[in-house]
Amino acid sequence: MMENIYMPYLMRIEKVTYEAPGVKTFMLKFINEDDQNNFNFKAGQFGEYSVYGVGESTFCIASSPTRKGYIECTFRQTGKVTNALAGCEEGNIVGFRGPYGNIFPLDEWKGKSLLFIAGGIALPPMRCVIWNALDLRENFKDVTIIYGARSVSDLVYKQELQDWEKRRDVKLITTVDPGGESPDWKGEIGFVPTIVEKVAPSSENTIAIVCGPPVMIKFTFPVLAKLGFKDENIYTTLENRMKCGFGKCGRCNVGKVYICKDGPVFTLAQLKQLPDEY
Amino acid sequence: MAEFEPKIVAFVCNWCTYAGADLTGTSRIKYASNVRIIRFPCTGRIDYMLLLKAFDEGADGIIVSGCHPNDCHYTSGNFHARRRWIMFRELCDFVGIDINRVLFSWVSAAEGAKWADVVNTTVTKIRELGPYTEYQEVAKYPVREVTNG
Amino acid sequence: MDELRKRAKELLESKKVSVVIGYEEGTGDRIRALFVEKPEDVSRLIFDSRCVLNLATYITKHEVKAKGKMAITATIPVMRSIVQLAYEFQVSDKNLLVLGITPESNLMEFKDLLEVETYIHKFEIEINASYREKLDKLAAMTQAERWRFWIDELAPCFKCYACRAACPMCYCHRCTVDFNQPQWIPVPSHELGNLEWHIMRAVHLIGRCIDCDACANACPLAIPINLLNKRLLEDAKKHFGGYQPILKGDHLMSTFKPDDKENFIR
Amino acid sequence: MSIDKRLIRKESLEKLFDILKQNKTIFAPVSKNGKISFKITDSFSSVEKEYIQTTQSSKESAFPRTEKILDFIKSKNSLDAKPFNVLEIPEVVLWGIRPCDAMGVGELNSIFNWDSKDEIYNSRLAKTTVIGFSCAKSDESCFCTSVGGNPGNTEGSDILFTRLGDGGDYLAEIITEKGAGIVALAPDIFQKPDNQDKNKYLAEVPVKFDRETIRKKLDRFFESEDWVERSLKCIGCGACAYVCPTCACFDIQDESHGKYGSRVRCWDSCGLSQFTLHTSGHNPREVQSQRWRQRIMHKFSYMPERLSIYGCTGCGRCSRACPVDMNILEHLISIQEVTL
Repeated sequence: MMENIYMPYLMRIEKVTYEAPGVKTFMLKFINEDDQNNFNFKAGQFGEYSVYGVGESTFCIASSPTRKGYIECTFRQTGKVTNALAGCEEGNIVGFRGPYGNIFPLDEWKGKSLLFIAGGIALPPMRCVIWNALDLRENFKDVTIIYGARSVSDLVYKQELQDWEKRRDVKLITTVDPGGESPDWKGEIGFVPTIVEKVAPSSENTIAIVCGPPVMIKFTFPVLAKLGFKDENIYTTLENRMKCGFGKCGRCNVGKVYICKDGPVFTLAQLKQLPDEY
Repeated sequence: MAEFEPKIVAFVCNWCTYAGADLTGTSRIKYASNVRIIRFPCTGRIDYMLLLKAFDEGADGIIVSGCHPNDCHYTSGNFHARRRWIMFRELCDFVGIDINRVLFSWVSAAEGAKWADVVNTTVTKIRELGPYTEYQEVAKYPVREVTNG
Repeated sequence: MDELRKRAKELLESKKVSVVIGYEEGTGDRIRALFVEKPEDVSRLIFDSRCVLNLATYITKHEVKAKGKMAITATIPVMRSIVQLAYEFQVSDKNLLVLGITPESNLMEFKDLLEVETYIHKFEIEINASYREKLDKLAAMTQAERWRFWIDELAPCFKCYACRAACPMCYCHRCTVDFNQPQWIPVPSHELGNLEWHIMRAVHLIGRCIDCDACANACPLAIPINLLNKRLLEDAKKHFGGYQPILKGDHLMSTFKPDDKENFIR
Repeated sequence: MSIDKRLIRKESLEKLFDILKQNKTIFAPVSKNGKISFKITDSFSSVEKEYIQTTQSSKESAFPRTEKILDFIKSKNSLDAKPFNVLEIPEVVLWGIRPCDAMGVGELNSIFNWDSKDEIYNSRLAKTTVIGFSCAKSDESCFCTSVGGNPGNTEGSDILFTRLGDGGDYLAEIITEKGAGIVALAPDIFQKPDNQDKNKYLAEVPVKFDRETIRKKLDRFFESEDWVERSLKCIGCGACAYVCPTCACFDIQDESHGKYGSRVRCWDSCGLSQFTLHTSGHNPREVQSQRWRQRIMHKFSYMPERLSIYGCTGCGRCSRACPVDMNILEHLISIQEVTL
């Protein structure tokens, strides 16, 4: 018996966290207990979130698969659906279908050091991997996080940044664009690629995971190359407009590659094989 | 069956008709309660799409009202609006939208009694015309059934 | 035709223009748009009675504009579109040269758009007899009949937006129908979505449509959507004395007269 | 099953139609404003008989332009959503489709069953019986023989009729169990055949290109300037995609009326500029040449690579429907001839 693959799970908004101007995090719990018990996902995957009567929108699952019983998503209010989502309150019901797409191969990364580089609203897709790695901390060597945003108020997950800061097994470097600092800002000032170059993390036995706006990514890759990172050891996630999430609606392909099925996680080596269509 | 109560949407300008409707209230003039008033800065701001949307959402009749010619708070908003109404009304007529269900009027801030009269006559007229099922059938279409060819 | 080719060649050779937009033989017995950039390609240019495609739709297209100064083969409807586009600051003498084609199929070059304006004003925008007959027939129907007529006629529309794409006046980067905040018009093709889309299209063309029929010709399903525009042309004539595209001055819907007449406002 | 051949007298065609309409919904070619589309009809006289190709393809029977995927009732803190009930789908007979359309069923199948199976599409297809009619005529837009089809191709049809000469009787090839089911409904109509060879009654469609060659060339053609030049006249509408029997790209939209609403799936087209537009304003396919390239690459490179099937049946509809004469056949031939 086939099932309606477009049918979302009904989710109750358990908690709403204000992250930054226009950015919120929802903690979502399954209304149906069976759905919750049968639900599994891995770091890097995404889903379709919907406000009934408005539509669906695609973004990643921002919580770690090691934390069971709920999922979290972080979004910026930009389009029709994210605006409607932002209008939802705790207790409201929204839809979620997924998980879709491929994963960050955490199993393959065992025994290696991890370097996370994120910019702006791109921390959420990485937060999932970061927590996943931190919850399995003994599997990895050094964990370094470099995170930048336009200004201090644009930094998301402020509470978690503090938690990571305090941890001895995580090296956290936060930065804001020049002019975006507040009087009491203690972090770095400068664009992410510059800071990466300054911090100069070792590329030895290290995996770099880079997420951020296209400009940031564009300028970070050469820096990583200079530091000795091989293309196969640099990971990023791509995003494109999507409607279905499973390779039917025909939007997200970059050449032969469908971001929803073959992605969203790609290594730089894979990225270099793709035509310039993303 | 319960008697048909028309749903009327009134798009009015802030400076004249809205104030006029206010006066109707403060003067304790009684008038039909079927009307939902939506206030705009000026009749020039009343987009034609809003009229269609009102019908989509189940309005049986529409009132559009603002300042008398030469009385516009912004000098000429109502003159522009008048041109648009002339053309839009012709188009509505041409596509078969029942233009008897859309009433245009000038009601000034001093014409509390006229507002009551505009609403009352519209309600009476729409009551005679009955619910606008023709449009609502089409508007409910997406929800009603699957298209199949 | 030889004259046209000769002139096009001169213009390209002297680098007065970078591209000549004209017609060429298409597949089957169709004609299509041609963008000549090399003088040796001018022999592909043609003009005959099949050339009704409104080429003005290309002069606002980013990729064509980017080529530099354009010369365009323009029949009267195309010239009207050009003048209207110039009024709306989409083209100007700086980037466009008009190679006019008279109703007798003679080449007529214009020094500038002002001359084009003067020329087209010699011709009234007239709805032809067969369409007038259709309009009259619809006008004679009852309101309910007209409603049924349009719901039925618009039912096949699958919203490919060929009408919009073919219309020289529909150059907006983001059309109202593509806006989703608010979602003015439903995206899917169904009775309501189709009706609202076509009403919106017609309204946005009031005073701008020059009756070239590009929309109806482009419709793969032959829906007579140009009837809406034609009726509005007639109404503009009835209420405001009609209009012609102009380069400067007051435009039908961006102006008013204090004594505009109507008989329906209470 | 092996193909069973029968003969149908020309007078019996209407009788068969009338029997089928008793308990099935018939989609047949019907003309409106001179354009032929597949519509639900129960009148044999309204069905078009003389046509080379319909304006619209028959894909709507299994992939409607707008269809519900779920319904919901919404209030402040409660929500009731239920999937579209596929049992509501009627038994459908697709009458009078051309072999190229029937072949298109295979393409749509591959897309809608790529890893995850689309229940709604499959249910509609399961309830559809395809009655094809071979082509006795073709025009300059037809190129089925270049993409693996032919005017008498049985692929995708449950029954295929071939008219034995102008004004003659019909040869019926019963291809599937579903087709046999139709025969069982009207056994008297399907008579013993008289060993006629259908091939001599079929249209001649010359082979215009080799799709394998094109596929290989496309692998190295992505960056070509040819796309820009060829698509200069493309005005960016969706006509080609909407008339195509294999174009399956869609959009998902919510429609609501008060507290009731539905989520619907509706056609979309890669030719429209909004198709890939991000909310941020970034558009991976920003100009028309990229969109036209996507259309051809998808059909002749991506689909064969990912789904092992070509996305074109050579019906020629896109070329006929195009308001500005973007002719896919012409472009494919030129790609074949290009030296890389």
